[in-house]
Amino acid sequence: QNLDSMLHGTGMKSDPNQNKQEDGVTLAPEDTLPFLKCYCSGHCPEGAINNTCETNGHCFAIIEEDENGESTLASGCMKYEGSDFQCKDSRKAQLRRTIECCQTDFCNRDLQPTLPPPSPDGLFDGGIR
Amino acid sequence: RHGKRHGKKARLRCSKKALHVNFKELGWDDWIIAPLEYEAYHCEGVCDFPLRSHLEPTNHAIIQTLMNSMDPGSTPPSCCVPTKLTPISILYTDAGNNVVYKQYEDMVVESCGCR
Amino acid sequence: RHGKRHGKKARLRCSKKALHVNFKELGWDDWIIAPLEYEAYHCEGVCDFPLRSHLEPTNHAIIQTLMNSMDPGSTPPSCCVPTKLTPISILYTDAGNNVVYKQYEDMVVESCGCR
Repeated sequence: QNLDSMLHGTGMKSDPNQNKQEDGVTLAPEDTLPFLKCYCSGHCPEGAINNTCETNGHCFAIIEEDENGESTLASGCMKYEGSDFQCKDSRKAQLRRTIECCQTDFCNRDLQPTLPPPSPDGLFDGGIR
Repeated sequence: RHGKRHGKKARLRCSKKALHVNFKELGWDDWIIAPLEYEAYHCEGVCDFPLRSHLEPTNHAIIQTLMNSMDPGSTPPSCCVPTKLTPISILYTDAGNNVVYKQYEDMVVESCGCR
Repeated sequence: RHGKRHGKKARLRCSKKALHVNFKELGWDDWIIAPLEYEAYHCEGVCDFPLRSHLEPTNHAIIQTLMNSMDPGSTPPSCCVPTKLTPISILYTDAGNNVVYKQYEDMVVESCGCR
């Protein structure tokens, strides 16, 4: 199997998230207007009503531990652009945390991510789901 | 229920804050006629992971934030700065002693973000 | 003669610095095929008065810098951030196990400025 056959169509797979407008123009997802409603806590945008924010990307929930070992649960909206990176997070972050992303209205309200186990050498192997 | 504890960080996160500019205090009342003061706002606060959508992060800001959370010593966090600004108009006397009414771009912070 | 002493500040002023991103170290080699590392650069350094033209300051950044020099305690300085960014393309495997080649915008710092 050569690279060409693996890459679909024009040598690259068109992005599954692309949105087609009525006039047939396909909008890149990063250009679509906010359409997803999420629950937000911890840091809502200015003027947010009923702990609700809107985005063109994902809802998320994150549990993270601070330097004093205290854990905080927060949730909110994440832009489409960069969500590949933020939802995957990095397992090498110094502080323990787990982020979960989802893409239906208020799907993050009841997400309950759990902290990854501390790794023996103090640098934990972070969890991403 | 959600948000067992929002944590103190919520107050410190990147957001728009007041910045009252007084042209008289700046000593500019010798050339600016009006307004002699205005609300410019400024952006302040931490840009930490994950960068929320209303902070309009670029991919670079997201990558830098992740690198900072891996090794704070080697990479600074992204910075909380104005992402949208609006103009104000100022009435002043120019060098030729003419009274001029001019629109100055990017004088008032509309929204802040992490870059 | 001018500039008798360039002063240590010259080294600390807002400028573009290296930031080598290694996707393997981020733990992303399970979904990113290529490249596995790239030079992203980042912006770091002080934004002090007067803001030089290559730092492309907005009027707000200039006003904020002046207010900071009047009273550093009340107003933070403007911040050194990317002002021009360029994309890179990444070959990766998506959730459906398809190989995708996608251009990610704003991944590499082209120039820095004070905002």
